[in-house]
Amino acid sequence: MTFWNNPINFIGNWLTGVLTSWHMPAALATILLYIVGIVVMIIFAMTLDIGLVWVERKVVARFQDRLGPNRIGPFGLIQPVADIIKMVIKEDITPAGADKIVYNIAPVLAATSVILLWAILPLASTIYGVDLNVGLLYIVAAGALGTLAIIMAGWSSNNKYALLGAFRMVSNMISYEIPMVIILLVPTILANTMSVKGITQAQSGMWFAILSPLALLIFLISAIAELGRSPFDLNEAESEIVAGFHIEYTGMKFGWFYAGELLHAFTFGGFMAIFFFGGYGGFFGLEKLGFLTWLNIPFVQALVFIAKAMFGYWVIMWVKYSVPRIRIDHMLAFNWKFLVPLSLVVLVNTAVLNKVLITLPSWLYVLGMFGSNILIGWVTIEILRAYGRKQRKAGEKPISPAQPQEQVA
Amino acid sequence: MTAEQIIFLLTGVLVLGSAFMVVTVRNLLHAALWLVASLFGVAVLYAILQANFLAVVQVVIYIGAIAILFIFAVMLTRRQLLESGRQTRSSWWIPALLGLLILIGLVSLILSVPGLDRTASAMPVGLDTVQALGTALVSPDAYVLPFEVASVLMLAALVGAVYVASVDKK
Amino acid sequence: MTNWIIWLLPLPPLLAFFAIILFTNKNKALSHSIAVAAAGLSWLGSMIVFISAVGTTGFGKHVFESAINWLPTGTTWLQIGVRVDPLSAVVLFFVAWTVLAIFVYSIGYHNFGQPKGDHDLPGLPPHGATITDEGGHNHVVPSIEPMYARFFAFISLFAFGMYTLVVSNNLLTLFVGWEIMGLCSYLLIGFWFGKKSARDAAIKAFMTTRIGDVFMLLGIAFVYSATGSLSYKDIFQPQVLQALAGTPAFFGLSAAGMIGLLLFIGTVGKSAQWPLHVWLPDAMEGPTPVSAMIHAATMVSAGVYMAIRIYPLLSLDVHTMTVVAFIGSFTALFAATIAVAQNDIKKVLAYSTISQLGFMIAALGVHAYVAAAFHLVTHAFFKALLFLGSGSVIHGMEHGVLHTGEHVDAQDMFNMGGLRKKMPVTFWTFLIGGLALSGFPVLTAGFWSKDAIFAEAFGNGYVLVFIVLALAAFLTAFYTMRQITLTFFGEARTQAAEHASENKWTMTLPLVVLAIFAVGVGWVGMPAWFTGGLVPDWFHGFVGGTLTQAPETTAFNWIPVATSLVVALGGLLCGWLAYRNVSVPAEDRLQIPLLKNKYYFDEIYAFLFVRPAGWIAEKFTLLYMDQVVIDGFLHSLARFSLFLGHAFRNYFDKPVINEFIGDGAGKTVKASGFGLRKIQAGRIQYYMVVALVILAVFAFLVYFLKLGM
Amino acid sequence: MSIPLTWYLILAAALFCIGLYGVLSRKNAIAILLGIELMLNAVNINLVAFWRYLNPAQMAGQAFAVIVFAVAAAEVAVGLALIISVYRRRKTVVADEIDLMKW
Repeated sequence: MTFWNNPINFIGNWLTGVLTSWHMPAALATILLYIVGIVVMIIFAMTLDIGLVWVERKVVARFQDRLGPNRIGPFGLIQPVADIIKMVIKEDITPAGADKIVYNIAPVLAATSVILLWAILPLASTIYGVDLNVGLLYIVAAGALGTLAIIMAGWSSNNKYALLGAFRMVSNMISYEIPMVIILLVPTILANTMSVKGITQAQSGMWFAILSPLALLIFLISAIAELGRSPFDLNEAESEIVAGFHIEYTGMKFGWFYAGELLHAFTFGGFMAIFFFGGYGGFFGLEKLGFLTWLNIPFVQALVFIAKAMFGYWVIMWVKYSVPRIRIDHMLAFNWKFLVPLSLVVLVNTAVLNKVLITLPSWLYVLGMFGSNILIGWVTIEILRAYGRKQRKAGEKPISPAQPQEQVA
Repeated sequence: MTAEQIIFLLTGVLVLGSAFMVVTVRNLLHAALWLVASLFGVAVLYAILQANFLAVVQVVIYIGAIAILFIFAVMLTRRQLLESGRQTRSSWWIPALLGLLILIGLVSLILSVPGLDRTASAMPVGLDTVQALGTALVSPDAYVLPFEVASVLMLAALVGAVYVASVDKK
Repeated sequence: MTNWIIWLLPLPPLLAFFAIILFTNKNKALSHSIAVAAAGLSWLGSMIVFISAVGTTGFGKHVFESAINWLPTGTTWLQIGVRVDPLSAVVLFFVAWTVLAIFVYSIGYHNFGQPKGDHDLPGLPPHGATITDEGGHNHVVPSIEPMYARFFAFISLFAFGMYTLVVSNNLLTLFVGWEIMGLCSYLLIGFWFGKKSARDAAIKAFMTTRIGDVFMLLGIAFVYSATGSLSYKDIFQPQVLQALAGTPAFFGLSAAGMIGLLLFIGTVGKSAQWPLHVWLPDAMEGPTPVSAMIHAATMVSAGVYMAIRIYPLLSLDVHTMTVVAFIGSFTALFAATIAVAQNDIKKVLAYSTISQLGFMIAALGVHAYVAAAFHLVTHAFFKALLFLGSGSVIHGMEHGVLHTGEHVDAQDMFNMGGLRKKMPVTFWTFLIGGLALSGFPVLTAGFWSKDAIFAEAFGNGYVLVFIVLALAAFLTAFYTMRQITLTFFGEARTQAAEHASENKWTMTLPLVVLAIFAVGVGWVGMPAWFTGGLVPDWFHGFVGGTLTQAPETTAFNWIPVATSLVVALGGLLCGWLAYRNVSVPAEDRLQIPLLKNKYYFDEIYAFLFVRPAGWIAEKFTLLYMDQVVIDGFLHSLARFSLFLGHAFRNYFDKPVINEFIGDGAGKTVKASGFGLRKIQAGRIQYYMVVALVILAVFAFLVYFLKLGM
Repeated sequence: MSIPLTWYLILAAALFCIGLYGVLSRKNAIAILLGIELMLNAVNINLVAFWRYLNPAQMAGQAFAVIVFAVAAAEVAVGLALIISVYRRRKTVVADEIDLMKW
């Protein structure tokens, strides 16, 4: 076992050795090392987060035909540090009538709920926090904590806009959690496990994005809704309720929300990479070839993973800066009347075909899976088209639930 | 005292302390949040018991759904939230006494049964609890019937809740 | 393979019945297509079965038979199945042909392709329709039957019954087919239910045959209780027959004789033998294809078929055989005398049918097994031909009636005359049928079958039967010639007859086909003395194989041959001479009231059975039994009940139930409710405290005090 | 696995009694439901603990815990719907004041 093959265990063993040589009880040493590991992971995530601020600002600038930060440091790379300094030195306001404790816990909880996700995020085959056998549910559970954080913030601010924003956010998140949970079962069925790492490994042959493109699409939509990003950003809709649940937050407390959101988006990009693009692995078996074995080095894998996650993050940003906000009733109708049934269809399709086609040669299996998804997608679009035609005929403004989906696609 | 025992005790204090706060604090929203803390502690207990699935589901259902529902309900009825008045009945000592009596009875019962102070044996090697639970829930010679009944109950509750809470259009 | 076909034989007509009744009854063309196609399918199957039966050597020993378990009877099963042996093969042959011919004929008879009638109503014969041609002239032409599809449904069901009966291997399914045909005959005789006479005839036919059927069912039950089986194979085993013959039953008859007699009564009803013959002439109220179907080809044949079928049983008891021979020969003569005096063309044929069936029964009674079967086959063909021919005549006459507007009875022979020229095909075919019926020597089938009966009767020593049958045969030839002369020769006696016309091919084609058989079928049974052994008597060898011991051929004797020649030719000649110049009924010297009125049998039955039954119903049952005895009993019962009711009410219900239990319970509940309502505080937590306290107390008692352990 | 089963049982019993106290002493109907949730969780702790300590290969305890989850969710959904419905009509969520059917 060398550092290059298994860095985490290498360091862990080394530190355990050091601590026990200091006559520290083994149990205490274990706990201490857990804490150290958690801290290291948080620091890594947060550092990445700082980078994300820069990425976000740069990308949005390009989308809006601007240059973005370019004054501080090369390409404006130091800009995030300046941002942090600005936030920290701003006045920290707690509004009158606010529920102080809850008000202060909320931003921490919001950021925590995101960082919790990193515990199961495998950066490489040997670099990961924990390989839970219920990893997928864990993601949902962490999302639940995020919901709680937002409702706490909204409630404790003692502000009508904040409360409205919180209500919207919660209805949004709880609704879109359902298609997300359903669609997460598709990788589960395909990989036969709920472990995140297991799903990654199961895609060494073929990405699930190819086996089930519709699942990818639904996951992307519900992830964006879960993040509360545009076009599902009505929880903080600046033009109506100013800033929604974090209207009263200033300084670094706002910063936590902001950082949490960015990191959350990136993390979901990472999960998209894991569930559908093979995560740190997934080179269609090429890594087994002699001259490509360097792809299996953990640090290379981590770089690959971050690249894939960044792609997912970029897609989410792309959507955010291209699509306008939609009305809340449209959003809920789209979820309940379209996304949930569609995801159920996709799930049933996957479950049945996976059993039926598993005996076939693998190229037929892949073709069958992909073809069935395309077929379902085509039928769905035809149904939506017919529905839209009917709406237009009825002389009303077409309330097509397909709009956001088509734009996303 | 092993690390595990320490963690258990800390979690136990969290669970019981939060539970106590749930039943005593005046602000109902705080009570709901304390409930979240208590139930989170229970999830940790499940994790210690190596019931990973239940631990995660506990968080998803109780914190992600039930607690949120409570907070919603509290917010929707807050005009009547008697934050200033008494939240407990005047004769609160009767339930307290009753609870204490029952606690004493239960504890003495638990302590009097032999063999309950056992410690757990190691988990059987190769047992995937999630898979085993899933199989048990849908296999006909195990719990598929209760499972299906529970799902029908959920459906009935869904429809019933929507119907009861919906506003009359009249 | 053949067994499969036999199983499937009855099915097409049944399917056709349901298809027409349920789905296609609005579409006339489709309905008759389905019916004819079904009949054709069954015909095809029957032919295949028949040919493979003929091709099997020693077919009598190697019959086609298969059976399935059907009804569990304790530890054993009642089996039903199909069986085609030589007897049923020949029956199947003529049934298939005649049924198909009648189906096709019906299309024409019911005026398919003609316009709808002006005033036609369902349940009445069509009255004709008025059409206007290019020149502006109005013509009255025949109109299509209003219940066209229904007719085909009924005859399909009828065909199903007949096929079922023929291919059965047991008495039960035979009886089922029998009864299905009974129902269909009721429906078809009463097809024009708008006519009172048709309604009455239908009821009469149904009730009369019912008498026979009840006895037959008794016979079947007797067979089952005596042998434990209903299939021919089991019943006709020699040891079973021996046992039956040895078992005494009632009235000095053996069990075999008793069963035979009971079953034979069924035949008497179905085949219209005296004294149950009265329904058949009235049944002429139905459409003519029905008459042909019921009275020639199938239903009445079914009775004789059954009698032939049970011949092994019948022949065991000499008394039964005497009864059979007596009824057969008596009916033959008796019906022939009536037929002489009838003016209705179909009535003549009806009585002729009764008479000919009597021939067969009589033949059976004199142990002429093969001759009976032979006459059954030949008769089926030529009588079907005659009926269809008479229908053709009537149809042609109706055409004339419609054309001229003259109000004459289209069925009365005295209104006809000279139709020879107008309807040549009908004439020639009818002539062939008539000659066959009379037994015109050598050429026709009727000669050979009748000659076989005479020969057997004489040869077996039944001289009396022989003489009676000879007389009947003479009369047969006489009235046949009378009919032909009145109908076809001479000059037209009415305008309608003047304008009668030949019918469409759908009606004439079946006539031609049947005419060929009426001549040709006899040749398969030519006796050895005629052919000099050049051609073996195929029919005798084939059908005779049905019996365990094949019957011997009777030795040649000049007397019966000469007799049959004399009666046939003499009867024909007398008929021609007597009716050559007759043109009105008054000139007919044989219009004797006794014969004209059928020996007053209807009146006798009305006096003996119908009116007494009515009297008993009205006077005795209604006035005395019902109103006095039964009502009286019921009234006293009611009074007693009333008394009991009062007693209960006053001495039990009011004081005990109402006061004590009813009101008392109410009061108690009310009082306890008042007392207990303090507990129902409407506060859930209060409830819970109470529940918990009680639970705690019980837990304490159970656990610490070890109660209940 | 050094924790005795007794610890879990006593913890569950204590949680149950606290929940019971909450159910019996609170006036607000929502608070009563909160107490019920605590009691249900106490039951679940027992189920899972017995599963782990008696026979982990036999999934009865976990299966029942899952069903308790379902029942709890259903109960909260219907209960809160009822409370909100009552609140809409009677403007109260105090359990003792919901006494329309009382004598």
